[in-house]
Amino acid sequence: MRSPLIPIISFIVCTIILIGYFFPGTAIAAIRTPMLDWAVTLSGIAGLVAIANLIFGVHWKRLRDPEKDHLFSGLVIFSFLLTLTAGIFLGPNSETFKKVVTAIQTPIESSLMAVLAITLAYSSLRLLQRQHNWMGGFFFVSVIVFLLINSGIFSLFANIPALQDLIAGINKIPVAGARGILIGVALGSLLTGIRIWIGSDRPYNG
Amino acid sequence: MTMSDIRCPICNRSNNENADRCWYCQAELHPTSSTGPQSGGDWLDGLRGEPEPSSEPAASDTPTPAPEPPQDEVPDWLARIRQRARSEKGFTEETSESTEQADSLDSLDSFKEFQKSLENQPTPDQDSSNPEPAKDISDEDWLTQLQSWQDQPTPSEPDLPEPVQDQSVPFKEVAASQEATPTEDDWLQKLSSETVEPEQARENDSQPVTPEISTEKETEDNWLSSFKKLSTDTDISEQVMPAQSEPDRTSKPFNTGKLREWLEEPEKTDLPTSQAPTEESAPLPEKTSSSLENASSVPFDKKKPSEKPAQEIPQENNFANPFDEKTDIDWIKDSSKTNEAPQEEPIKNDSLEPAALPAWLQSMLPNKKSGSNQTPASASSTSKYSEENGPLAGIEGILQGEELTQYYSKPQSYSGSLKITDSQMERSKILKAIADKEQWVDEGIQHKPRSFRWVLRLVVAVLLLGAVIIPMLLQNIPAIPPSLYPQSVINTFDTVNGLEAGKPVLIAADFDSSLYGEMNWSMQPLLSHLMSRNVPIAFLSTNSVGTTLMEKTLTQVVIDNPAYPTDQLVNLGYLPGGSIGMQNLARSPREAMPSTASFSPAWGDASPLNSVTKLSDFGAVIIVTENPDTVRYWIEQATNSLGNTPLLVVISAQAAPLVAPYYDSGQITGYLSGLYSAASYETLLGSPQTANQTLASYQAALIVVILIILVGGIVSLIMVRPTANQKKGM
Amino acid sequence: MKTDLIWMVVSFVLTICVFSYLFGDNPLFRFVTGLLIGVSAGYLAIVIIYQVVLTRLVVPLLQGSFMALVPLFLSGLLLTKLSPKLSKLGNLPMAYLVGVGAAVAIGGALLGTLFSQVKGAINTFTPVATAVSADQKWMLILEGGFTFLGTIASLVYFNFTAKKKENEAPKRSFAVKIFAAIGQFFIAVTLGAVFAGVMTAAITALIERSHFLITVIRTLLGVS
Amino acid sequence: MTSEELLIGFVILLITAALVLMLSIRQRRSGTFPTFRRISTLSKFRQAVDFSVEDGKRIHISLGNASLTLPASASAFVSLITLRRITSLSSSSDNPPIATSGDSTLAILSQDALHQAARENHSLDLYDPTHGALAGVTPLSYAAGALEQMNDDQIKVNVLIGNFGSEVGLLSQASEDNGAFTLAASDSLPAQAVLYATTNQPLIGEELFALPAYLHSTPIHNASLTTQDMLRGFIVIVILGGTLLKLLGAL
Repeated sequence: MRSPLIPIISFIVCTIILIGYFFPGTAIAAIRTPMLDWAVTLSGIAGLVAIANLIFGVHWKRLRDPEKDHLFSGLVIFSFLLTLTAGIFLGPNSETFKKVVTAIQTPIESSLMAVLAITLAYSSLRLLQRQHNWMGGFFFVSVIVFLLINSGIFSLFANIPALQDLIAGINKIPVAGARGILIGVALGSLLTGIRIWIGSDRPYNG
Repeated sequence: MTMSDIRCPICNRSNNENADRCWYCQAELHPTSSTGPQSGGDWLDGLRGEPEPSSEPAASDTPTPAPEPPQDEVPDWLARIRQRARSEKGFTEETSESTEQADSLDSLDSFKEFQKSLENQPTPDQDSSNPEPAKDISDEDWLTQLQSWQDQPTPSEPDLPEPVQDQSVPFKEVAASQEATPTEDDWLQKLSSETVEPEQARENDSQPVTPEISTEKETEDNWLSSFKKLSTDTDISEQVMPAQSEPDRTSKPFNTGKLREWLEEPEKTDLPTSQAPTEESAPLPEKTSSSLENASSVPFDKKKPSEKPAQEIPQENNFANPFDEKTDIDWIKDSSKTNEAPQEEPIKNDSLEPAALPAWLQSMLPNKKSGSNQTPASASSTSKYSEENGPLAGIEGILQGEELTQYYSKPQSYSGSLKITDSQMERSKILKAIADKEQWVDEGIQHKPRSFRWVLRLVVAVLLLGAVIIPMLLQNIPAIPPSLYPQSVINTFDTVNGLEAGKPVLIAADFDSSLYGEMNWSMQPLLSHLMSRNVPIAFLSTNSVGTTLMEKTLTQVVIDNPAYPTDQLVNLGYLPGGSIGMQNLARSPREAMPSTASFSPAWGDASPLNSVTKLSDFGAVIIVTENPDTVRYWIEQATNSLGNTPLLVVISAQAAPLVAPYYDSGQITGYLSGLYSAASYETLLGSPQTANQTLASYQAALIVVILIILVGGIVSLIMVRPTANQKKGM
Repeated sequence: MKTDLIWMVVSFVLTICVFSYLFGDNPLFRFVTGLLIGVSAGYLAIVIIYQVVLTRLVVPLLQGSFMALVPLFLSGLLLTKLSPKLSKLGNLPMAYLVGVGAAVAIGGALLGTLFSQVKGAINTFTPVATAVSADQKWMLILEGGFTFLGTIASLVYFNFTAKKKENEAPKRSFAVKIFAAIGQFFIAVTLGAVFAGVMTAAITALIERSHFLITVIRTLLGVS
Repeated sequence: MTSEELLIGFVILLITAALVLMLSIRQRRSGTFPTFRRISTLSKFRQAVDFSVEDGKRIHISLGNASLTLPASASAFVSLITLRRITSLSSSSDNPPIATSGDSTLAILSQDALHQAARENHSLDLYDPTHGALAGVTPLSYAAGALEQMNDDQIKVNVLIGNFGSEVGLLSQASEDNGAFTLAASDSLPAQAVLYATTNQPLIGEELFALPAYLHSTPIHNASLTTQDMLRGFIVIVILGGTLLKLLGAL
C-alpha cells in the first residue's frame, strides 16, 4: 500500500536541508544541523542492517542451499563473526584488533590493486580493438603520452628549454575535458536530485 | 538505444530500426504490428495466408492425407472448387436476401467516403492492366485469391497493389503480392467494420498498442467478425450497391473479397460467379470502380482449395512460430481433403464449426465464411459478437457512423515490399541467432580461446613483475631522478614551508586499503616535512580504516623524525556521515569530533588543538585520498569555512587530472599526485627516501606498460578492421 | 616481534593467494575474497557500533538528550528492514535518508561543482593579465583559448537533444556536431590521461606488493 | 561562498525545478516527446536483456558504492532507477535480476527497488530480498563480492552503473572473460577511463544521468534531460560571456 506520507517526508526533509544550505543564517538552518546529525546516525544503523542482511540473509541462506558454494559463504560468516567478536572484546583501538586492517584487509586489497595493474595492462593490449575509431586513437595516444609524463622520463631532457612549458601545456588538455565532464556530471546530479526532491523519482519503497 | 528510424505508433517515440518492440512501451514497431489488423502478427498471417483450405470445414472432417498438387497443374479439383463456389454463392445469395437493412444508410455513407478516399490512391487497377493474371487464370487467380485471403484487412491497402505475376516469385514478391490483394480485404474490413464495435475497430485501426498477445487476439477477433459480417450479413453489399446504382451487386452478397483478375477479365475466367459487367458499369471513377470491382468480387475463390500451399508454407514458416508451422501442416492436410470433396458438407460443417474449432482454427473462419459458408449460424454469431462486446450493444447504427468516420480518417499506408518481408527477415534473424546460440561479443574483438588468454595474461604478468622486481633485486639499475618539478608540488612545498610552527594542521586520511601503498609513499615526504617543522598534526577519516592506516604511516615517519613529539599527533578517529560529516566538521569541528579515537577530549587545554574552534583556525587542511570525488566533497563542503587556510591534497596518480581543475581554479593550494610527485617532493626536501628508492622499478614498469600498449595497438591496427559503428566513433 | 612476523607471514600468504587470480578464479582467490568480505564487514560493524551507535545514540541518551530520541525512533524503524513482514516500517527512515541525500546531491552539485568550475572556466584567461611580455601574453591567450575551447566543446559533446526527420536517425545540428567532435578529442585525451593515472597507481600498488614480498622473503631468509 | 552566490544558486535551483515540472506537464498534455541522440550501447543492451530473458539467464546489476550521504548519491539514485527499469524489462524471466551494492543504504534501497518492480509486474512470488544485497563494505571487498556473483554461469548480462573506482576494471574484465554483455556507466572519471579501455562503448560522463530518460522515458525524465540540455546551453553562454569580459579586461 502506497502512502503519501513517505514522499512528503522525503520532500520536507530535502527542502529544509536545502534552505538551510542556501540560507545559512536562518532559523531553518538551525533545524538542519540536528537533522543532518540524525542522518549520520541513520546511515550508520543502515550499515548495520545491510551487514546483517549480507551475513545472515545472503550468506546464511547460501549456506543452507545445497547448490551454492558453502565454503565461501561459511568463510564470510566465520571471518565476520571472528572479527566482530574480537572487536567487541578488544575494542576498536586495540593494536591487535587493528591488525585486522593492517595485516589482512590492506594486503588483500593492495594485492587486488596489483592484480588490477596486470589486468589493465592485459586489457590495454586490445585497447584499439575495442575502440577502433578516432576517439579511441586519441585515447590511445593520450595514454602513451601521459604514461611517459608520469614516468618522469622527460627529466632526461630537462635541458630542452621549452620542455617544461610543453609538459605543462599538455597537462592542461585533460583539465579542459575534465572540467567539461565535471560540469556535465554536476548538471546530471542536480537534475537527479531535483527529481528526487519533487517526488517524481522515489527510490524508497512507498 | 534510441531513436533511429522507427517511430512507435503508441508512444510516438523513435526506436532503433532493428527493434521489434518499442523500447519504452513495448508495443510492436513494425508496420505489421503498428496497425490493428496487422498487429495480430505474422503468425496469424501465416495461418490465414495460405491455407484457405483451413477455412474449409469439410476438410477438417475428412482425414485424408495432404497431397501437394504441382503448381502448374490444373486439376479437376479446380472444377470442383468452382462448382462448389457456385453452390456457395448460391447459398450466400439466399442468405443475403434475408439480411437486415437497418444499417444500410450508414453503410452507404461510409462506403461513399471510402470510395472518395480511394480515388486519390493507387488502386488495383494496376492489376487489371497487367496481362499476367489472365494467362493462367486458374492458377494465378487462385494465387491472387490466396494472397488476398492471407492479407488481413488493412485500411491503407488501396495503395499497395502489385502485379499478380510477382506472386510467382518467392518471398519478397510473394509478400508484395500479398499486399496487393489486401485492398479487397481492406475494403471489406472497412465495410464490415460498420458492424463491428467501435472499440474493437479502433483497436484494429489505430491502436495496436499494448501487449502483443492481447492485440493479436483482438485483431483476430475483429478480423473474424469482419469476415463474418461480410460473408453473412450481406446487407453491406446490398446497401452499398443500391446506393451506387448497381442493383446487381445487391444481389451478390459475395462482393467482399473477389479477385481483381476475375473481375477484370471475366471472359477468361470460368468462374460462374462473375458479375464483372455489372460491376464495371458502376458510375464510379476508374480507380474507385476497380476497387468496387474488387469489393464486389465474390470471395468464394478464397474457399478454393489451394494448389500451392505446399510451396508457400515454407515461406510463411520463416516468420511463423512453431505453432503456426504446425497449423500450416494441418492446413495442408485440410486442403487436400477439401480438394477431394469440396462441396460435400458445407452446411454440415457450419453446424459443427462453432463448437468444434479451437481458437486458432477460428481465426480461419472468415475465409470459410467469406468464401462459402455464410450460414445464418455464422451471421448470428457475428451479431452476437457485436452485441456482447460493444458498450452500446444493439445500437449498431449509431456506433457505425461514429466509428467509420474515425476509421476512414486515418488511412494507414504501407510500403508493399517492406510489410511482411522485413518481419520475416527479423524473425529469421532472431531464430538464427537463437539457433546459433549467439553470445554477446564485443564488436571488433577477436575472442581468443580461454587458454590463450590465460597465457597472454601470464606473459603480461611476468613482464610487469620482472620490470618491477629486477630493479629491486639488482639495486644498481639507475632511475631517472626528477628534475622537472610540477608547479603544484612546488606550491605544496612552499605552503608547508610557510606554516607557523605551533599551528596544527588537519589531515583527512580518506583513503582505503586498496591504494594504501601508493598513498603511504606519496604522503611520507609531506608528513616528514611537517614533522621537521614541528607542526601538530590532527587526523581523522571519513573512511572506517583511514585513521588506522594513517597511524601506521605516521609511526613509520616518526621513526625517521625522532625529534618530533608524538603527543603532537591527535587521532580524531572516524568521521561518519560522508559529506554530511564534512559539513558538520566545517561548521563546527568541536561538535563534529568531540573526542579522540580513544575517547579522550580532543579539544581540551592539554591538546595541541586547544586553539582551534573553527576550520580556518588550522594552519592547513590536507586531504589524503585516492578518490577524486573525495576531494570534490571536501571542496564543496569545506571551502566556505576555510577562509585563508590553505587546502593541500595528496592524491593518487589516478586522480591527478581531476584535481587539476580545482587547482587551476585556486580552490586547492597545491597537490602531490602519486609516486613521482613524492619523489619530486623528496628531492625538493633534500632527503630522497622510499619514493626515490622505488623509482627505478616504477619507471621500468611504466615503460613496459607503454610497450605492451604499443604492441597491442600495432597488432590491432594491423589485424582488426573497424566495424561500421566503430568508424563513426562513440 | 614474533607476533609481527606472524602477521607478516599472514599478509604474505594472503598476497600470494590474491596473485593466484592471474590463473583465473580459483579456490585460493575465493578464500581471500571471502575473508576480505567477512573481515571488512566485521571491522566496519565494530566501527559503527563504537563510533556511531555508542557515541551518537547511546551516550546522548544517557546524558538525557531528548533530541536523541528522534534518531532512536528512526533507527528502530530502520531495523525493521531486517524483517520482510515489518520492512514497510523502515520506509520512513529510508525516505528521510533519501531526502537528505537528494539535498546533499543538489547542494554539492550546484554550489560545489557548478559554481566553482564555471568560475574556473571564466577565469581561463586571467593569467593573461600577469604576463610580463607580449610573447608570454599571446602564449597564455593561446593556452587559455585551448582550455576554454576544450571546456565548451566537452560540454557540448554531451548534449542529448537531437532533431529527428522522418525516416532518419536523430541528428544533432551541424554546429553541435562540430563542437561535439572537438569535445570528443578533449574527452578522449582526458580519459587517456586518467587511465594513465590509474595504470600508474595500480603499478605503484604492484611495486608496493612486490616490495613487500621481497622484504618478507629476505626477512625469512635472514638476508638484509 | 557569498550570500549573493547562494541566492543565485537558490534561484537557479527553483527555476530548474520549475522547468522540469513545466516541461513534464507540457509533454504529458501534448503527447509529444523530445528526440535525443542515439546511444548505440543502449540498443545493444536492450537486445542483450531480451537474449538473457530468452535464455533463462540472469542479469546482474552492480550499483556501485555511492553513499546517500555523499554527493555521489545522485549516481546511486540513477542506478536504482535503472535497476527498477531493468527488473521490469526482464519481468518475463524466471530469474529476476540480482543487484549488488557497495553501500549499506544503497543495498536497502536496491531491495526496495526490486520489491517495487516485482509488485508492479505482479511477480512478487519471485521477489527475494537477498537479490538486492550488500556485496562488500569497502570498494575492493565490494568488487570481490560482485566478482563472486559475476562468475555465476547464470549471469549473461552485467550492468555496472553507479559510483565506482578503478576497481571496476576487475569487474568489467571478469564480465568479458565470462562472455557476458556489459553495460557500464559511472560518474567517476577513473572508472570511466577504465571502462573505456576494458569494455566496448561504455557510457561516458553524464550519459549515466541520461539513462532514466533513455530506458524509462517518462515525461518527467525526458523533461529532466531536456532541462539538463537547456542548463548546459545557459552555462555555455555564461562561460562565453564571462570569458569575453575577462579577456577584454585582461587585454
